[in-house]
Amino acid sequence: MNYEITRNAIDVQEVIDKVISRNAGAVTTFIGTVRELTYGKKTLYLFYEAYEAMAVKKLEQIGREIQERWPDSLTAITHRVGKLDITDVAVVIAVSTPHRDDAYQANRYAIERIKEIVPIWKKEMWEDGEEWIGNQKETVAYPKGKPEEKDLHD
Amino acid sequence: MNYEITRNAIDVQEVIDKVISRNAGAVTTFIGTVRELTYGKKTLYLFYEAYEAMAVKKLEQIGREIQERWPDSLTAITHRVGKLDITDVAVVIAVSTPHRDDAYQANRYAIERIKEIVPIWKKEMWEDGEEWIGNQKETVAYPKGKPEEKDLHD
Amino acid sequence: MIKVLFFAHLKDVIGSESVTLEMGGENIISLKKRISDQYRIDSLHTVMVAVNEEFADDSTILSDGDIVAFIPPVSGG
Amino acid sequence: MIKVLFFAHLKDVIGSESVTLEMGGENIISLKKRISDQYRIDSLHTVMVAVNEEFADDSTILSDGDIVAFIPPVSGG
Repeated sequence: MNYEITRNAIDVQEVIDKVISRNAGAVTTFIGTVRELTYGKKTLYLFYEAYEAMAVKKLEQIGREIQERWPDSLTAITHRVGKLDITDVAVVIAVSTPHRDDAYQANRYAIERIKEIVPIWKKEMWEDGEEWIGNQKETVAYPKGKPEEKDLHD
Repeated sequence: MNYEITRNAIDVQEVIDKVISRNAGAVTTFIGTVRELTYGKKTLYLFYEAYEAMAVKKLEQIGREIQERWPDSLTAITHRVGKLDITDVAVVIAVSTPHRDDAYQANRYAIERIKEIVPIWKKEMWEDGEEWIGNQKETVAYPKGKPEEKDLHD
Repeated sequence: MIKVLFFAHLKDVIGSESVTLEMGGENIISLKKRISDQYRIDSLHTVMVAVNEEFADDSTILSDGDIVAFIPPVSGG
Repeated sequence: MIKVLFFAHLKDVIGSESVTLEMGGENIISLKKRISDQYRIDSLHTVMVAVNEEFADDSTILSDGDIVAFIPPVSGG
Protein backbone atom coordinates (compact mmCIF):
# COMPACT_ATOMS: atom_id res chain seq x y z
CA MET A 1 0.00 0.00 0.00
CA ASN A 2 2.43 2.66 -1.17
CA TYR A 3 -0.38 5.01 -2.28
CA GLU A 4 -2.97 6.03 0.25
CA ILE A 5 -5.70 8.51 1.05
CA THR A 6 -6.29 8.81 4.79
CA ARG A 7 -8.51 10.75 7.16
CA ASN A 8 -5.93 10.53 9.94
CA ALA A 9 -2.70 12.35 10.75
CA ILE A 10 0.13 11.13 8.51
CA ASP A 11 3.14 9.50 10.13
CA VAL A 12 6.03 10.77 7.98
CA GLN A 13 8.42 8.03 9.11
CA GLU A 14 5.89 5.39 8.10
CA VAL A 15 5.85 6.74 4.54
CA ILE A 16 9.66 6.94 4.47
CA ASP A 17 9.95 3.34 5.69
CA LYS A 18 8.11 2.15 2.58
CA VAL A 19 10.93 3.34 0.31
CA ILE A 20 14.00 2.48 2.40
CA SER A 21 16.06 -0.11 0.54
CA ARG A 22 19.56 -1.59 0.49
CA ASN A 23 19.98 -0.09 -2.97
CA ALA A 24 18.93 3.41 -1.92
CA GLY A 25 21.49 6.03 -1.04
CA ALA A 26 19.09 8.95 -1.11
CA VAL A 27 15.56 9.46 0.13
CA THR A 28 13.78 12.74 -0.49
CA THR A 29 10.48 13.66 1.06
CA PHE A 30 8.06 16.41 0.26
CA ILE A 31 5.74 17.31 3.12
CA GLY A 32 2.92 19.68 2.29
CA THR A 33 1.79 21.55 5.40
CA VAL A 34 -1.09 23.95 5.95
CA ARG A 35 0.23 27.50 5.71
CA GLU A 36 -1.45 30.32 7.58
CA LEU A 37 -0.87 33.13 5.09
CA THR A 38 -1.32 32.94 1.33
CA TYR A 39 -0.52 36.21 -0.40
CA GLY A 40 -1.36 38.04 2.81
CA LYS A 41 -4.73 36.38 3.41
CA LYS A 42 -5.10 34.49 6.68
CA THR A 43 -6.35 30.92 6.55
CA LEU A 44 -8.13 29.55 9.64
CA TYR A 45 -8.09 25.94 8.49
CA LEU A 46 -8.48 23.81 5.38
CA PHE A 47 -10.81 21.12 4.26
CA TYR A 48 -9.63 18.51 1.75
CA GLU A 49 -12.01 16.32 -0.22
CA ALA A 50 -11.07 13.45 -2.54
CA TYR A 51 -12.70 11.13 -5.03
CA GLU A 52 -10.95 8.47 -3.06
CA ALA A 53 -11.02 5.39 -5.27
CA MET A 54 -9.87 7.35 -8.29
CA ALA A 55 -7.34 9.37 -6.28
CA VAL A 56 -5.58 6.19 -5.19
CA LYS A 57 -5.55 4.96 -8.81
CA LYS A 58 -4.04 8.25 -9.98
CA LEU A 59 -1.39 8.16 -7.23
CA GLU A 60 -0.55 4.63 -8.40
CA GLN A 61 -0.32 5.94 -11.97
CA ILE A 62 2.15 8.61 -10.84
CA GLY A 63 4.13 5.85 -9.17
CA ARG A 64 4.26 3.91 -12.45
CA GLU A 65 5.32 7.00 -14.37
CA ILE A 66 8.15 7.56 -11.89
CA GLN A 67 9.17 3.91 -12.16
CA GLU A 68 9.44 4.28 -15.92
CA ARG A 69 11.51 7.44 -15.79
CA TRP A 70 13.66 6.46 -12.78
CA PRO A 71 13.74 2.64 -12.89
CA ASP A 72 15.75 2.23 -9.68
CA SER A 73 13.39 4.37 -7.60
CA LEU A 74 10.81 3.47 -4.97
CA THR A 75 7.91 5.84 -4.29
CA ALA A 76 5.25 6.17 -1.59
CA ILE A 77 2.59 8.86 -1.30
CA THR A 78 -0.03 9.47 1.39
CA HIS A 79 -2.55 12.31 1.12
CA ARG A 80 -4.81 13.28 3.97
CA VAL A 81 -8.42 14.46 3.60
CA GLY A 82 -10.87 16.13 6.00
CA LYS A 83 -10.31 19.15 8.22
CA LEU A 84 -6.68 20.24 8.61
CA ASP A 85 -5.36 22.94 10.92
CA ILE A 86 -2.42 25.26 10.34
CA THR A 87 0.89 23.27 10.27
CA ASP A 88 -0.94 19.95 9.78
CA VAL A 89 0.54 17.66 7.13
CA ALA A 90 -1.63 17.31 4.03
CA VAL A 91 0.62 15.15 1.88
CA VAL A 92 3.85 13.19 2.20
CA ILE A 93 5.80 12.02 -0.84
CA ALA A 94 8.85 9.82 -0.27
CA VAL A 95 11.15 8.72 -3.08
CA SER A 96 14.32 6.66 -2.76
CA THR A 97 16.96 6.20 -5.46
CA PRO A 98 20.59 5.04 -5.52
CA HIS A 99 21.86 8.60 -6.18
CA ARG A 100 20.53 11.93 -4.94
CA ASP A 101 19.91 13.77 -8.19
CA ASP A 102 17.17 11.34 -9.18
CA ALA A 103 15.59 11.44 -5.73
CA TYR A 104 15.07 15.20 -5.95
CA GLN A 105 13.83 15.10 -9.52
CA ALA A 106 11.43 12.20 -9.08
CA ASN A 107 10.01 13.74 -5.91
CA ARG A 108 9.42 17.05 -7.64
CA TYR A 109 7.77 15.21 -10.51
CA ALA A 110 5.36 13.53 -8.08
CA ILE A 111 4.06 16.73 -6.47
CA GLU A 112 3.60 18.46 -9.83
CA ARG A 113 1.63 15.47 -11.13
CA ILE A 114 -0.51 15.36 -7.99
CA LYS A 115 -1.51 18.94 -8.70
CA GLU A 116 -2.45 17.99 -12.25
CA ILE A 117 -4.29 14.69 -12.19
CA VAL A 118 -5.24 13.51 -8.70
CA PRO A 119 -8.88 14.24 -7.83
CA ILE A 120 -8.38 16.02 -4.52
CA TRP A 121 -9.75 19.46 -3.71
CA LYS A 122 -8.88 21.99 -1.06
CA LYS A 123 -11.33 24.42 0.53
CA GLU A 124 -9.80 27.36 2.34
CA MET A 125 -11.62 28.74 5.36
CA TRP A 126 -11.01 32.38 6.25
CA GLU A 127 -12.56 34.67 8.84
CA ASP A 128 -14.74 36.26 6.17
CA GLY A 129 -15.62 33.29 4.02
CA GLU A 130 -14.48 30.12 2.31
CA GLU A 131 -13.56 28.98 -1.18
CA TRP A 132 -12.82 25.80 -3.08
CA ILE A 133 -9.37 26.39 -4.50
CA GLY A 134 -8.70 25.69 -8.14
CA ASN A 135 -12.12 26.42 -9.58
CA GLN A 136 -13.13 30.04 -9.18
CA LYS A 137 -9.79 31.38 -10.31
CA GLU A 138 -10.14 29.24 -13.44
CA THR A 139 -6.45 29.43 -14.13
CA VAL A 140 -6.77 25.93 -15.54
CA ALA A 141 -9.44 24.98 -18.03
CA TYR A 142 -10.00 21.66 -19.74
CA PRO A 143 -11.89 22.51 -22.92
CA LYS A 144 -11.63 18.93 -24.12
CA GLY A 145 -13.04 17.59 -20.88
CA LYS A 146 -9.81 15.90 -19.83
CA PRO A 147 -6.22 16.96 -19.19
CA GLU A 148 -4.35 17.75 -22.38
CA GLU A 149 -1.12 16.05 -23.33
CA LYS A 150 0.92 18.95 -22.04
CA ASP A 151 -0.90 18.92 -18.71
CA LEU A 152 -0.25 15.23 -18.42
CA HIS A 153 3.38 15.14 -19.38
CA ASP A 154 5.04 18.42 -18.42
CA MET B 1 20.34 23.46 17.91
CA ASN B 2 19.34 23.21 14.25
CA TYR B 3 22.80 21.93 13.21
CA GLU B 4 24.12 18.81 14.87
CA ILE B 5 26.67 16.04 14.65
CA THR B 6 25.55 12.94 16.52
CA ARG B 7 26.85 9.46 17.26
CA ASN B 8 23.29 8.11 17.61
CA ALA B 9 20.55 7.10 15.18
CA ILE B 10 18.86 10.17 13.71
CA ASP B 11 15.15 10.66 14.37
CA VAL B 12 13.92 12.12 11.05
CA GLN B 13 10.73 13.52 12.57
CA GLU B 14 12.76 15.38 15.19
CA VAL B 15 14.71 17.18 12.45
CA ILE B 16 11.51 17.97 10.55
CA ASP B 17 9.89 19.38 13.71
CA LYS B 18 12.62 22.03 13.89
CA VAL B 19 11.48 23.62 10.62
CA ILE B 20 7.70 23.30 10.89
CA SER B 21 6.17 26.77 10.98
CA ARG B 22 2.84 28.52 10.47
CA ASN B 23 4.41 30.26 7.46
CA ALA B 24 5.62 27.05 5.86
CA GLY B 25 3.60 25.33 3.15
CA ALA B 26 6.37 23.01 2.04
CA VAL B 27 8.96 20.95 3.87
CA THR B 28 11.53 18.96 1.93
CA THR B 29 13.88 16.48 3.50
CA PHE B 30 16.95 14.80 2.16
CA ILE B 31 17.86 11.58 3.93
CA GLY B 32 21.20 10.08 3.04
CA THR B 33 21.20 6.33 3.67
CA VAL B 34 23.97 3.77 3.47
CA ARG B 35 23.75 2.01 0.11
CA GLU B 36 24.99 -1.54 -0.32
CA LEU B 37 26.25 -1.29 -3.90
CA THR B 38 28.30 1.53 -5.39
CA TYR B 39 29.16 0.95 -9.04
CA GLY B 40 28.85 -2.79 -8.47
CA LYS B 41 31.09 -2.95 -5.39
CA LYS B 42 29.48 -4.28 -2.21
CA THR B 43 29.81 -2.24 0.95
CA LEU B 44 29.64 -4.09 4.29
CA TYR B 45 29.31 -0.96 6.40
CA LEU B 46 30.57 2.60 6.63
CA PHE B 47 32.49 4.58 9.16
CA TYR B 48 32.02 8.36 9.34
CA GLU B 49 34.45 10.66 11.08
CA ALA B 50 34.06 14.39 11.65
CA TYR B 51 36.06 17.33 12.89
CA GLU B 52 33.05 17.93 15.05
CA ALA B 53 33.44 21.49 16.30
CA MET B 54 34.27 22.77 12.83
CA ALA B 55 31.63 20.59 11.16
CA VAL B 56 28.90 22.18 13.28
CA LYS B 57 30.22 25.64 12.40
CA LYS B 58 30.19 24.79 8.70
CA LEU B 59 26.64 23.41 8.92
CA GLU B 60 25.65 26.67 10.59
CA GLN B 61 27.36 28.57 7.77
CA ILE B 62 25.33 26.61 5.21
CA GLY B 63 22.23 27.54 7.20
CA ARG B 64 23.16 31.23 6.98
CA GLU B 65 23.81 30.96 3.25
CA ILE B 66 20.37 29.41 2.76
CA GLN B 67 18.79 32.12 4.90
CA GLU B 68 20.36 34.79 2.67
CA ARG B 69 19.24 33.14 -0.56
CA TRP B 70 15.81 32.03 0.65
CA PRO B 71 14.90 34.51 3.41
CA ASP B 72 11.61 32.84 4.37
CA SER B 73 13.18 29.43 4.86
CA LEU B 74 14.01 27.43 7.99
CA THR B 75 16.74 24.78 7.87
CA ALA B 76 17.89 21.96 10.15
CA ILE B 77 20.67 19.46 9.49
CA THR B 78 21.85 16.48 11.53
CA HIS B 79 24.78 14.33 10.43
CA ARG B 80 25.68 11.07 12.13
CA VAL B 81 29.20 9.80 12.69
CA GLY B 82 30.61 6.42 13.74
CA LYS B 83 29.81 3.00 12.31
CA LEU B 84 26.75 2.85 10.06
CA ASP B 85 25.16 -0.26 8.61
CA ILE B 86 23.43 -0.63 5.24
CA THR B 87 20.15 1.41 5.19
CA ASP B 88 21.20 3.45 8.26
CA VAL B 89 20.60 7.18 8.00
CA ALA B 90 23.81 9.22 7.72
CA VAL B 91 22.35 12.69 7.25
CA VAL B 92 18.97 14.42 7.41
CA ILE B 93 18.41 17.86 5.90
CA ALA B 94 15.02 19.51 6.45
CA VAL B 95 14.05 22.81 4.85
CA SER B 96 10.71 24.59 5.11
CA THR B 97 9.55 27.48 2.94
CA PRO B 98 6.19 29.08 2.12
CA HIS B 99 6.22 27.61 -1.43
CA ARG B 100 7.55 24.31 -2.70
CA ASP B 101 9.98 25.42 -5.39
CA ASP B 102 12.23 27.08 -2.81
CA ALA B 103 12.06 24.08 -0.48
CA TYR B 104 13.45 21.77 -3.16
CA GLN B 105 16.12 24.22 -4.28
CA ALA B 106 17.34 25.15 -0.81
CA ASN B 107 17.48 21.51 0.24
CA ARG B 108 19.52 20.59 -2.80
CA TYR B 109 21.83 23.50 -2.09
CA ALA B 110 22.42 22.21 1.44
CA ILE B 111 23.53 18.71 0.42
CA GLU B 112 25.86 20.01 -2.29
CA ARG B 113 27.46 22.42 0.19
CA ILE B 114 27.87 19.66 2.77
CA LYS B 115 29.86 17.71 0.21
CA GLU B 116 32.06 20.75 -0.40
CA ILE B 117 32.88 22.36 2.92
CA VAL B 118 31.85 20.28 5.94
CA PRO B 119 34.76 18.34 7.48
CA ILE B 120 33.22 14.88 7.55
CA TRP B 121 34.81 11.81 6.00
CA LYS B 122 33.43 8.43 5.02
CA LYS B 123 35.36 5.18 5.11
CA GLU B 124 33.90 2.32 3.10
CA MET B 125 34.41 -1.20 4.37
CA TRP B 126 34.29 -4.01 1.82
CA GLU B 127 34.98 -7.72 2.09
CA ASP B 128 38.43 -7.23 0.59
CA GLY B 129 39.49 -3.96 2.14
CA GLU B 130 38.57 -0.45 3.16
CA GLU B 131 39.10 3.07 1.89
CA TRP B 132 38.61 6.64 2.98
CA ILE B 133 36.41 8.10 0.28
CA GLY B 134 37.32 11.42 -1.29
CA ASN B 135 41.07 11.29 -0.91
CA GLN B 136 42.62 8.51 -2.91
CA LYS B 137 40.62 9.26 -6.01
CA GLU B 138 41.87 12.82 -5.80
CA THR B 139 39.05 14.06 -7.94
CA VAL B 140 39.18 17.26 -5.94
CA ALA B 141 42.40 19.10 -5.26
CA TYR B 142 42.91 22.32 -3.35
CA PRO B 143 46.20 23.73 -4.64
CA LYS B 144 45.69 26.92 -2.66
CA GLY B 145 45.10 25.04 0.56
CA LYS B 146 41.46 26.04 0.86
CA PRO B 147 38.32 25.77 -1.24
CA GLU B 148 38.35 28.09 -4.21
CA GLU B 149 35.60 30.61 -4.86
CA LYS B 150 33.92 28.31 -7.34
CA ASP B 151 33.97 25.42 -4.88
CA LEU B 152 32.43 27.63 -2.24
CA HIS B 153 29.69 29.24 -4.26
CA ASP B 154 28.64 26.89 -7.04
CA MET C 1 -28.92 4.17 -15.67
CA ILE C 2 -25.71 6.08 -15.07
CA LYS C 3 -24.53 7.54 -11.81
CA VAL C 4 -22.98 11.02 -11.82
CA LEU C 5 -20.70 12.14 -8.97
CA PHE C 6 -20.02 15.75 -8.00
CA PHE C 7 -17.14 17.11 -5.95
CA ALA C 8 -15.95 20.33 -4.35
CA HIS C 9 -17.81 23.46 -5.53
CA LEU C 10 -19.95 21.45 -7.94
CA LYS C 11 -21.28 19.38 -5.06
CA ASP C 12 -22.14 22.60 -3.22
CA VAL C 13 -23.82 24.19 -6.26
CA ILE C 14 -25.84 21.10 -7.15
CA GLY C 15 -26.59 20.38 -3.51
CA SER C 16 -25.92 16.69 -3.86
CA GLU C 17 -22.91 14.45 -4.22
CA SER C 18 -24.51 12.26 -6.86
CA VAL C 19 -27.50 11.88 -9.16
CA THR C 20 -28.70 8.90 -11.13
CA LEU C 21 -29.85 9.48 -14.70
CA GLU C 22 -31.59 7.44 -17.36
CA MET C 23 -29.13 7.61 -20.24
CA GLY C 24 -27.48 5.43 -22.82
CA GLY C 25 -25.72 5.78 -26.15
CA GLU C 26 -25.10 9.48 -25.58
CA ASN C 27 -21.72 11.09 -25.07
CA ILE C 28 -20.27 13.22 -22.29
CA ILE C 29 -21.09 16.46 -24.11
CA SER C 30 -24.77 15.52 -23.93
CA LEU C 31 -24.49 14.71 -20.25
CA LYS C 32 -22.73 18.02 -19.55
CA LYS C 33 -25.49 19.87 -21.40
CA ARG C 34 -28.19 18.09 -19.41
CA ILE C 35 -26.48 18.88 -16.12
CA SER C 36 -25.81 22.52 -16.96
CA ASP C 37 -29.38 23.08 -18.15
CA GLN C 38 -30.93 21.36 -15.18
CA TYR C 39 -28.74 23.04 -12.51
CA ARG C 40 -27.96 26.27 -14.38
CA ILE C 41 -24.19 25.84 -14.22
CA ASP C 42 -22.16 27.43 -16.98
CA SER C 43 -18.62 26.58 -15.89
CA LEU C 44 -18.56 22.93 -16.95
CA HIS C 45 -15.94 23.72 -19.61
CA THR C 46 -13.35 23.83 -16.81
CA VAL C 47 -14.45 20.44 -15.53
CA MET C 48 -12.72 17.17 -16.36
CA VAL C 49 -14.77 14.02 -16.57
CA ALA C 50 -13.91 10.54 -15.40
CA VAL C 51 -15.79 7.44 -16.46
CA ASN C 52 -15.35 4.52 -14.10
CA GLU C 53 -12.41 6.26 -12.40
CA GLU C 54 -10.45 7.07 -15.56
CA PHE C 55 -10.30 10.44 -17.31
CA ALA C 56 -12.45 10.39 -20.43
CA ASP C 57 -12.80 12.52 -23.53
CA ASP C 58 -15.93 14.62 -24.11
CA SER C 59 -16.79 12.37 -27.05
CA THR C 60 -16.84 9.20 -24.94
CA ILE C 61 -20.14 7.34 -25.32
CA LEU C 62 -21.76 6.46 -22.01
CA SER C 63 -23.18 3.03 -21.30
CA ASP C 64 -25.67 1.73 -18.81
CA GLY C 65 -24.01 1.22 -15.41
CA ASP C 66 -21.23 3.77 -15.95
CA ILE C 67 -20.12 5.89 -13.03
CA VAL C 68 -19.30 9.36 -14.28
CA ALA C 69 -17.47 11.87 -12.11
CA PHE C 70 -17.25 15.60 -12.76
CA ILE C 71 -13.76 16.64 -11.71
CA PRO C 72 -13.24 20.37 -11.18
CA PRO C 73 -9.62 21.54 -11.48
CA VAL C 74 -7.84 19.73 -8.69
CA SER C 75 -6.05 21.41 -5.80
CA GLY C 76 -4.45 18.66 -3.76
CA GLY C 77 -0.89 18.60 -2.50
CA MET D 1 53.37 25.90 20.24
CA ILE D 2 50.75 25.01 17.68
CA LYS D 3 48.56 21.93 17.62
CA VAL D 4 48.01 20.11 14.34
CA LEU D 5 45.02 17.82 13.86
CA PHE D 6 44.79 14.98 11.33
CA PHE D 7 41.69 13.26 10.00
CA ALA D 8 40.65 10.32 7.85
CA HIS D 9 43.50 8.78 5.79
CA LEU D 10 45.99 11.37 7.08
CA LYS D 11 45.36 10.22 10.63
CA ASP D 12 46.00 6.63 9.52
CA VAL D 13 49.17 7.51 7.62
CA ILE D 14 50.61 9.64 10.39
CA GLY D 15 49.45 7.23 13.06
CA SER D 16 48.21 9.95 15.34
CA GLU D 17 45.25 12.32 15.47
CA SER D 18 47.35 15.30 16.53
CA VAL D 19 50.88 16.55 17.04
CA THR D 20 52.16 19.62 18.85
CA LEU D 21 54.91 21.64 17.20
CA GLU D 22 57.14 24.51 18.21
CA MET D 23 56.38 27.10 15.55
CA GLY D 24 55.64 30.78 15.18
CA GLY D 25 55.76 33.46 12.51
CA GLU D 26 55.80 30.84 9.76
CA ASN D 27 53.00 30.21 7.26
CA ILE D 28 50.97 27.14 6.36
CA ILE D 29 53.25 26.29 3.44
CA SER D 30 56.13 25.89 5.90
CA LEU D 31 54.00 23.72 8.16
CA LYS D 32 52.93 21.52 5.24
CA LYS D 33 56.55 21.12 4.22
CA ARG D 34 57.57 20.10 7.74
CA ILE D 35 54.77 17.56 7.97
CA SER D 36 55.41 16.06 4.53
CA ASP D 37 59.15 15.78 5.20
CA GLN D 38 58.72 14.26 8.61
CA TYR D 39 56.01 11.75 7.66
CA ARG D 40 56.91 11.29 3.98
CA ILE D 41 53.49 12.32 2.68
CA ASP D 42 53.38 13.86 -0.77
CA SER D 43 49.64 14.41 -1.22
CA LEU D 44 49.23 17.47 0.96
CA HIS D 45 48.39 19.58 -2.10
CA THR D 46 44.91 18.00 -2.01
CA VAL D 47 44.48 18.91 1.63
CA MET D 48 42.64 21.98 2.88
CA VAL D 49 43.80 23.64 6.06
CA ALA D 50 41.73 25.16 8.84
CA VAL D 51 43.15 27.46 11.48
CA ASN D 52 41.05 27.63 14.61
CA GLU D 53 38.13 25.95 12.81
CA GLU D 54 38.05 28.25 9.78
CA PHE D 55 39.48 27.46 6.34
CA ALA D 56 42.74 29.34 5.81
CA ASP D 57 44.97 30.21 2.88
CA ASP D 58 48.40 28.61 2.48
CA SER D 59 49.97 32.00 3.10
CA THR D 60 48.33 32.42 6.52
CA ILE D 61 50.94 33.12 9.23
CA LEU D 62 50.60 30.83 12.23
CA SER D 63 50.72 32.13 15.77
CA ASP D 64 51.45 30.52 19.08
CA GLY D 65 48.37 28.71 20.37
CA ASP D 66 46.78 28.14 16.94
CA ILE D 67 44.97 24.89 16.28
CA VAL D 68 45.60 23.83 12.71
CA ALA D 69 43.59 21.06 11.06
CA PHE D 70 44.56 19.24 7.88
CA ILE D 71 41.29 18.61 6.01
CA PRO D 72 41.44 15.98 3.25
CA PRO D 73 38.72 16.30 0.58
CA VAL D 74 35.49 15.77 2.49
CA SER D 75 33.01 12.97 1.85
CA GLY D 76 30.09 13.55 4.15
CA GLY D 77 26.44 13.46 3.22
